[in-house]
Amino acid sequence: MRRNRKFLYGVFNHPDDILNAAYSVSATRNQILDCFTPFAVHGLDRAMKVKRSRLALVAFLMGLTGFTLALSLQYYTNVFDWPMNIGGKPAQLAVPTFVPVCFELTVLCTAYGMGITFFLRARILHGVRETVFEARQSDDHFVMCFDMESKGLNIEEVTGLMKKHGAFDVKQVEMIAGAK
Amino acid sequence: MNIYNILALILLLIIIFLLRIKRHLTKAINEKFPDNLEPDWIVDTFQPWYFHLNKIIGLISVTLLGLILLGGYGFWYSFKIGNQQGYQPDQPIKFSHQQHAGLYKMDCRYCHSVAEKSKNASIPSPGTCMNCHRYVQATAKYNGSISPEIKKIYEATGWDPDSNKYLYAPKDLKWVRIHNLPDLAYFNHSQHVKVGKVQCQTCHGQIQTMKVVQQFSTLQMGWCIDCHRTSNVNVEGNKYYEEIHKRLKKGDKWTEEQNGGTECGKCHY
Amino acid sequence: MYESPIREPLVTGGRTYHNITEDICRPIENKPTRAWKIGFTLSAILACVGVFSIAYTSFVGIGVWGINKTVGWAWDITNFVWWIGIGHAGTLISAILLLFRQKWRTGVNRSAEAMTIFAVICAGLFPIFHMGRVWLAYFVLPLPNAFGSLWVNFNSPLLWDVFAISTYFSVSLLFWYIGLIPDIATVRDRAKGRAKKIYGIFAMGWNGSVRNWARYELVCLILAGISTPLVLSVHTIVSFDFATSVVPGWHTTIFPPYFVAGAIFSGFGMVLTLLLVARKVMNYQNYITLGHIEAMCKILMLTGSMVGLAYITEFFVAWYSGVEYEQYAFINRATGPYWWAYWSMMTCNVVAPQVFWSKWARTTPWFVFMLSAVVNVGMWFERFVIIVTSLHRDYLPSSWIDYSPTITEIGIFAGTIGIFFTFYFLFSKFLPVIAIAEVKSIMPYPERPEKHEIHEAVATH
Amino acid sequence: MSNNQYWKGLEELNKSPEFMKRQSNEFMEGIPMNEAFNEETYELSSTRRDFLKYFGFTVSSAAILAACNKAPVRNVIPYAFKPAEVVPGTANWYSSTCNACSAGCGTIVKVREGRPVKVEGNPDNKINNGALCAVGHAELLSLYDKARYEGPLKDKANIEIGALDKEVMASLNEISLANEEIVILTSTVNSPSTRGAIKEFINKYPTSKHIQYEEFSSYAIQAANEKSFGKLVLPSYRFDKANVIVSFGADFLGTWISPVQFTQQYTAGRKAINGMSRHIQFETNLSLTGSNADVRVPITPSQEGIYLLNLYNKIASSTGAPALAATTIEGPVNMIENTAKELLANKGKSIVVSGSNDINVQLLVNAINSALENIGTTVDMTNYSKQKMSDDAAMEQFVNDLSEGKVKAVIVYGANPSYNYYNATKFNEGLKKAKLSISLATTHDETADNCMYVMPSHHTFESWNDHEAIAGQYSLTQPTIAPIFNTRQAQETLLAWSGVNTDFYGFIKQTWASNHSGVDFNAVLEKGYLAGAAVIEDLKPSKSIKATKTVIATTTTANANLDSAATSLVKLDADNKGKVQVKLYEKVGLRQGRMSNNPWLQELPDPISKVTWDNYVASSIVYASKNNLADGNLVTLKGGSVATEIPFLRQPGQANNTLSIAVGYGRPRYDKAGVPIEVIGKNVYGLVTFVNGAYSYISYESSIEKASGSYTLAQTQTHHTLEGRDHYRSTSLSKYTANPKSFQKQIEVISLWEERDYRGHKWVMAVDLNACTGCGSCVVACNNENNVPVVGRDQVGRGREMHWMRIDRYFTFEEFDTDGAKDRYRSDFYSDLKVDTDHDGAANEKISDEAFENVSVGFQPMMCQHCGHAPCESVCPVLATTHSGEGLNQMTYNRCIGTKYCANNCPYKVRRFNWYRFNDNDKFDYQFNNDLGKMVINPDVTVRTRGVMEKCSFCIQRIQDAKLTAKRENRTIVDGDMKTACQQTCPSGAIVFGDINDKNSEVHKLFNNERAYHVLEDIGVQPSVKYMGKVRNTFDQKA
Repeated sequence: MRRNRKFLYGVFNHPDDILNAAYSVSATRNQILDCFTPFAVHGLDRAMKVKRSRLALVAFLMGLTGFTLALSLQYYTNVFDWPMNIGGKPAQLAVPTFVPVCFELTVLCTAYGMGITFFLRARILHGVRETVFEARQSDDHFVMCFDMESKGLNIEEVTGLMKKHGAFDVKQVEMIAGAK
Repeated sequence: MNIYNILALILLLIIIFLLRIKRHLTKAINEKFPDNLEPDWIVDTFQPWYFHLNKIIGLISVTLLGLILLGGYGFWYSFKIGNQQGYQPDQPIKFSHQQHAGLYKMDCRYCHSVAEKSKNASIPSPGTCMNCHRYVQATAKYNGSISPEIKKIYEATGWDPDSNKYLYAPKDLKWVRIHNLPDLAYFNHSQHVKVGKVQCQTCHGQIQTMKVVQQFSTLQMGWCIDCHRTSNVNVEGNKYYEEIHKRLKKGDKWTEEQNGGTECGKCHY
Repeated sequence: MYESPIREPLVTGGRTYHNITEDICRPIENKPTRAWKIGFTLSAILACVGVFSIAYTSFVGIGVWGINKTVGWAWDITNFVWWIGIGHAGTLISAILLLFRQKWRTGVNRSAEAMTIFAVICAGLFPIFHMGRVWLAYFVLPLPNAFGSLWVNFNSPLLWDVFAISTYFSVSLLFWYIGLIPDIATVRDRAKGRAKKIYGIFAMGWNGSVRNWARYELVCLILAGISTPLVLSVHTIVSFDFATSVVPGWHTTIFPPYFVAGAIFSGFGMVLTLLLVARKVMNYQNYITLGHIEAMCKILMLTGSMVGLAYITEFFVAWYSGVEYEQYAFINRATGPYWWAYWSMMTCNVVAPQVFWSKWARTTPWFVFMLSAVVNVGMWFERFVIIVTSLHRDYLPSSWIDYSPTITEIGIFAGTIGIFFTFYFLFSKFLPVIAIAEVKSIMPYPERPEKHEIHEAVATH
Repeated sequence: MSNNQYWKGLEELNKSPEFMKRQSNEFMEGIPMNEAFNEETYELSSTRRDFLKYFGFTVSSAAILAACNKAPVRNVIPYAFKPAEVVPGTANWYSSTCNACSAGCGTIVKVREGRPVKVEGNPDNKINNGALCAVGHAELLSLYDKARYEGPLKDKANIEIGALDKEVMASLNEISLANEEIVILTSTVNSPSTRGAIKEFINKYPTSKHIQYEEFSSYAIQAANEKSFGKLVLPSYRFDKANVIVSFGADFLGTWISPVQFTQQYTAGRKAINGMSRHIQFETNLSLTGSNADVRVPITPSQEGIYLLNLYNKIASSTGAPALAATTIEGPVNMIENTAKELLANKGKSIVVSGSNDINVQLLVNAINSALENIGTTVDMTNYSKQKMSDDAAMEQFVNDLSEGKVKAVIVYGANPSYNYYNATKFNEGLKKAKLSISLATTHDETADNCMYVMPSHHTFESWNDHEAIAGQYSLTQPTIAPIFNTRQAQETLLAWSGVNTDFYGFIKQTWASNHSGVDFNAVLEKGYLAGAAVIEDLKPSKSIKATKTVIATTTTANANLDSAATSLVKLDADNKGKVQVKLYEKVGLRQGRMSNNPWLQELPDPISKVTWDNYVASSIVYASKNNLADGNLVTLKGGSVATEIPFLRQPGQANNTLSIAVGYGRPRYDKAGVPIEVIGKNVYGLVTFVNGAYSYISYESSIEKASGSYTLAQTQTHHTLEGRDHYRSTSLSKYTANPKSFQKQIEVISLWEERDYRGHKWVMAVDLNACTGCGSCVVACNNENNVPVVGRDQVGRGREMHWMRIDRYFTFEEFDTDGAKDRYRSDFYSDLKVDTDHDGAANEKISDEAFENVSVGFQPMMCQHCGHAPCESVCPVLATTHSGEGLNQMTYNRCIGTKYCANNCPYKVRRFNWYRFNDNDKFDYQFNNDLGKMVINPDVTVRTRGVMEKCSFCIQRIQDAKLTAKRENRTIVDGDMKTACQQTCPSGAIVFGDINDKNSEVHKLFNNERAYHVLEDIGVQPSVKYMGKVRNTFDQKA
């Protein structure tokens, strides 16, 4: 469903400003749609009451998968399917020799499992249109944005709060989500 | 149980696993954030490549997909490389195994006599054919004249049917080899035919029904190995195997594999 | 947010956020400089030499190298281990230092990670092309096949290498790329026309949303967490190639930590070599400060001393073991036909870094540059000493023989250096050499801009 | 290039009506060659494995490229009529006789589909009892030599045989009628039928003379025997019956007269430690024999006479005979005293031999043997030897006559004076003066180049012949392949020119019918050997001496001759004292150089110096440092008709102030088109002199001078000492008797896992270092059996020889100790002459240059040890090398990707890597690069492609074959069914292979021998090969 939406956004030029603004806005009934910053402004997510990511769990489960995969691969090939006499060693679940590959595959699956989940979850994908309100939001500007269609958004209140905390510009814009 | 089943099983398990993770996560999110702040509008920003960004990505994606498919196909196809199963070339003489081995019930080893002594089964010399075809000329079929195929034997041996003598110089008879193993594999007929008492048909198929011989088995290593894993060593009546069996103290079932039949050095040296 | 009254600031020169963006994006947005063009051409030519040498080897046979019946590995595996070692610094800086909250790493981690990836590419060439039948290299993969499902040997350290190197390369690439995404987005937002589209593809729609920043930081942290044991495991496994064998001089339990320390040592050597040049050429003195250099020099000194300790421990263990083959191997290293390699190694790796006790040495860029080059040479010799001098005098004296490289081997080595620098030049031209977002997050907060500046910014917008 | 060219004659034969008649002849098996070589290319025509395995990998890769279900068409052409005895895919064996030298060893030839692929010793022949030397093996390759003549030539242009016959016979008739001299110049001819053929020729042309010429002659022995005993014969020596063997420069284990026979006799007396013989060697250069001696005294050539005189005087003083005039010796005097004491204590059970071709020396040797009552016991003149029958004086006379134009026609067969006569120019000029000169050579040689006609003879493998190598013992040669080229056997040629209208096969039958009435010719042919039962019994190497021997007394004139001999020997030494004395010797591989285009022999390392593909000047270390010469320097050698530049090598064991140079080099190598491309080594036959009625291989008038430049000699071993390690264990007899357990080391075997047990077969090998003489026969046998490629000088120089089997040679000093203390001498005198520190911190002990004259030599055959805990197997990433249930370490070439990791991890360094494609590669233009040479390939073994590792397989193809035969014959395997190629050929029986699980097997007994130990047992790889330590029967008190 692609349609134009109307957004209200304020532009800051200092991380502390947007941080304070976020705290103030969150204290009201208004919901911040999102903030866009050029770098990770620590505390902003807390200020906006964004939930904690569960990627760590994914990473753990992926790692477990990788480990199982590696162990079963090695066991199946070297013990079950075609055991061979290699240097007189018995063909069995040889823990020391299986460790390196198990470890490597665990890491590989963890990294890629988590990475791909991250891309999917964060919608960082080819074909995703970037949401750019300000060209310098990836440079030195900090943008706080509100969905004007959401119920209960008090435009004057948030505009005031943002200006109070140092937003040098507050604008309204109508666009297909993101593109300018 | 073959490997692909196991791989499929593992993949299935992973999928189930992932689905469970997803459900779990969704549930967790919904529980913790009943008033979900995750804005759904961002979904709208996802516009698949084909009507948004540019054609390059499309091109790249199609190419990648194509490459993956091609690679997969190539991988599966690679199993067939060198596999000439069903190879059925034309031979210089239209010799019918169906007639000789099937109809007349001739023993294979009458012509392929060295199969019990040598690694080759060998193609019989035309001289062997002459043992019968000096007299058998199939004239009835050809209105009194000698069968053109039998004539080719006469040419190859230099036989003159009129004077019943070898008058001419023999000519080369170029049979087309059907069963080809790569040079790196050693195979010995006598081990299988004489010692192992394997029927010719086990590997060569129902040769007595073939008018024109074709390759029955894949002759690939996997095919050899499968047989060696399942067939038992024929211990009885062979003093060599009896001695080794006694030494190895294996149970009643003593497969070729347990006798070292899947070791590399059995065929590759 | 990294403001401490005691420490030196990590970004100097009173830069603002916008200054940083400008500084770092400048080489990308401007036309390539003359120095870049010359450098790139030279390294591309060198890379071609390498490609030719590799092709020659593959077509004619490994016989074009100088190795023989006794010395089966020489320059090939020496170079492999050397490159892998160099690669380790990148992961170390981005992973271990991240875990240790060493904020100064942000100035150098991007190029160090890039270096990792290029070094692993160079390293990976050697185990592949040292194969006698390289066209059958796929045999090392555990693929089901028509040969009755013949698998691979999981007892072999070389197979562990296959897994370790490929995992290391993949994970490093992922880590590097995830780190790059916000910066590519910055470049994208500044660019126009086709460049904007291309960078847009690689930025994958990154918009700097707070939620994504939160996930991003978590992903980076976890990646750092798993990369740390990974980087240790990779060189451990590389050292297993030697440690699990029976060759005197190889068969040593000290190898894993010894190799890892050596790897970090050589990696930092290479990072310094590269960054000192980049800093000068690209005017990054404000981001790669003397503080950075000094910190890395300290690491060099530490790891150099660690390998020195390892060298001495090896001798002790050989003496203490009472195994005559082992003892001979070590006496031969120091006094045999390749004594010069051993003493070059000792001088470059153990003695030379000790000058970093002096602050002057640590803070004089040209001096550090020279020493970092010396360290690279020394670490190459370390691998050469371990591989060649151990092999050429092993158990039965009847097989003892000497080794000398051929022009082809030298060509391949030079070629990998060319490949490495070609990649590096391309990287420095097309991607931000310093992690923009990360630097911004650790720099002292800039003064609030004056009002008119803001208006100016709005006006230009 | 057409593949047909060699088979042209054959094909015609195949199709001719004559074929029908002769098809049952056993030497017609050449026919199935058609199967492989038809007019199409290899790829299309070869029958996969049976032929041309060399492209094992290329075909399969081509098939992969084709990657379709349509097979590349491969044709098979069966025999038109299959000879009854040919079973395609299996081998036939034919008995024959080796013709590589004139020792007359019996052989059996393995024939696969009509082509000989391997030669082995004939166990029924009592001269060699199944063993064969390196040269005998390599003779097979000379059959497939590109340098062979492909048809008769007149003035180097092709000619038909009939036309040649007509022209030659006309010319011979003319010369004969004019009463002008005709000479048939041959090497030793001990074949009764060949002598008969020559006699027929002489009957037809009565002005003919038969002269036998050997380039390395033993004429002086015969001449001295005539003087001493009135018998112009070469005695049969019996080293097995001697308790004390004293040799003055006779290399009887390596090159002298009949080395295989002598090696067997020698080791028969030494394998049993109790009562082993003592071997004392006085010699100039370190020969193979000297390196095996218990006591070795380096002497200059001129001192040989003085030492013999002193020895004679010591012996004479105890027997009461008058002493001879002699100067005192300057060396270790007590050596002579000890030797004399030993000899006198073993009267009739000792032997003194000399390799010198000086009649005076041989007279002294005769006198000593006579005084020791050895004539008739260890020196047998009744069943005398016909293994060397040359006449130096006659040859010298002939060359003089030739150059004076007295000889009008020369027929050369088996001799090559243009190459090996010391004054070749004189011979060549003389040859030009003859009206008719014909060569009957098989392979291109220098003399044939100077002859008007060349009527090439069949190769031995294509010929019929008979032999009487030792009087009363006969053997036969039979063809095992149809003639490859348009050639005719020399004897047949002579018969044709004599007008005898029979082929040589018929002629032999006639000869045998008249000489051996009542003997079934075919039965002899099957066995290959004929001798009376008593003779056979007697020939078995054994210590017992029959009392019935007739003792021949020395004649009175001989005693009178002794005085003059003594005088001249004293004078010889006095004249040449202080001069650099040059000794010429034969190499174990190349001998006189008759098969110099044989890559197997060229690449066989010299047992002592380990140099391949070259000859060189060797000197003592002292001489080298005095004259500032280093290994690989080029020196200018001048003397006789020689003036050349030749590489220099320091050789421990060489007597000081002497040089030694091998003959047999300086001949060209031929490429795949049969064109000479390079000259290998330098020809030094020009240093030979004619002294006192015999050829002398000592030059007193030669000199060397350092030239500019250097040359890398390709050595397979460049480090020569044991470094104090104990992988080669040796001790002296007295120490061994005192402590027989001294070879054992107490090793506690710890295993980290559950051990595998090998309860079926477990193949193991035992190598007796006491028996091994280091001759290298096993190396060539292995090369042949396993298709080991030849890599050439350059690659050997880079340390890349491919031999699966090598013989490590170590120089040690006489400080044998296996109990605890290592021998203290550690030295690498090639990189640093001085000694480095002892590893347990003992003081530096320096070895003087002089000490290198007295080195002891240890030989250790080294092949894959088939370790139970094989380090190579664990490290292969792709499972290309694995262990079999029968304890074999298996190498799977088609799985190998060539990481070389296994070779690095092999403690024995026995793995060999294919650095290049060694077949069909013009860079390696040896037998695998041409169609003819490839005939020698063993069809049961894969020819390896480039990039794969290979190594000794314990001849797994033979193991499999033996097992299959047992299965087919419904019986169990008997010990000895299965012999590896190296074991089969070993003249000293040093190698024993078998199943350790067979409690009755020989190898099982040997493994429990108290001398048996594993090499590098302390590193825990559990090898399957055990070595039995060397015991040296040294004098207890040092000289």
